Amino acid sequence: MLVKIVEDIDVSEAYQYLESPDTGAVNLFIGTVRNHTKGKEVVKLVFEAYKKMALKEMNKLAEEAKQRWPIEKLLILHITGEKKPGEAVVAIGVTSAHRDASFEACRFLIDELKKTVPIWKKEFYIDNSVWVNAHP
Amino acid sequence: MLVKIVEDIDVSEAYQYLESPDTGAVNLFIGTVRNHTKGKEVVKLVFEAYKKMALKEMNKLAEEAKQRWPIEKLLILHITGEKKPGEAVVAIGVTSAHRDASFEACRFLIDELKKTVPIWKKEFYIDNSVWVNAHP
Amino acid sequence: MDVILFGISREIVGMKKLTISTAENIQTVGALKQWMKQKYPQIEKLNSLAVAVDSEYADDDQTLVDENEVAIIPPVSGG
Amino acid sequence: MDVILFGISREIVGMKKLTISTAENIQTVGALKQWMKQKYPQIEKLNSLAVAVDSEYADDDQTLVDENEVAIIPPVSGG
Repeated sequence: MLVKIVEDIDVSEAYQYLESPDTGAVNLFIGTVRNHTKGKEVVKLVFEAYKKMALKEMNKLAEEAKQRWPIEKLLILHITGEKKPGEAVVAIGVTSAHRDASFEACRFLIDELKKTVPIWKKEFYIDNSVWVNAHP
Repeated sequence: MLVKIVEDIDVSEAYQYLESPDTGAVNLFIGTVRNHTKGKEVVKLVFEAYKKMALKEMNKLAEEAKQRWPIEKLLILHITGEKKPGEAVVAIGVTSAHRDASFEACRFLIDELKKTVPIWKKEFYIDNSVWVNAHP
Repeated sequence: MDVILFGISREIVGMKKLTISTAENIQTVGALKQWMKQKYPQIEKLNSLAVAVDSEYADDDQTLVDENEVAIIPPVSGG
Repeated sequence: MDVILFGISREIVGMKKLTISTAENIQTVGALKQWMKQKYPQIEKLNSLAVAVDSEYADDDQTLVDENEVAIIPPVSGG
């Protein structure tokens, strides 16, 4: 189980961690910065985390996933700092014997991460910036 | 859209193909050789394909997925030849604006690939070998 | 008519390609399946048996002509 | 009592940490939320407002003591 807040995500390293001769299925989800949102051009994103609590919440989700599915390896990486369009900001990976568990657990982890983990992103457009989700 | 039958799968190259500044979600499924199946130790797998038809069927699935989901990039790689436990034999990747489409299309593609694409695997144990799925 | 073989059907027949004489008078996909099962009884024991004509899955009533690329498709197991 | 701030709440307050005097007599999470909303009206406009005590989400009736690590959690947007 690898749960970390990092500066950059290396997908190749993430996959190396998830590889296993004991199991047959790896599902890997990567969230990246989009260059537009609601019709506006996005120049960059800046992520901020309450690191201690974010890691605690990420580990809770990992434990919950391991309770619910037969998981061989599990990875949650989230970046903080500034990212440009195309760059990875979150990686979730699940290795399991069969594909059902890897798909379902990976989906569960990214959905829950977005709900509970104290990380915030600010979107920078050409002319202004907004904290995502802050306002109705 | 990248649909290929290859000798080896490089996950890092696959991800590079799937990266896009226009979209926010990449789902990547990797199927690997398991070192055991039904309690027997697996030494290696050998994959054989009816290559021309397999590529046609893989492209049909890719087109169907693109009809059903808003997909930015799509990758289907399958190996032929001999693979050892831990090695990747299939990679499916879908890049889309939002994660629903990437998860669902990726799952659809691997499920259908296993049903229709003319590729066969022979499992080698220490003492014998079996064409998978051949017999009831 | 040439019939190409893969996986377990290749092993059962012991050849990568069968060249069936026109004297056998196989005119449809269904007839080819019947001929295969009679000639190679182990084919009957497979989970399923499909035939591809010009690299497309074909129904039993599809007509075969000499120019077709015909392949026997035993149960697939990719992925 | 120290209260740490992140994201939009850090920007609204203009500080990374607030040190609230004991004279304010804030004894519960709910009271802290009320105090924040009164002092910084823009906090009221957020989609949601949570408080973490010792890096765990806390209910409104949870008691606060000076030793707690208290954090304001505006709507999260990770991933």
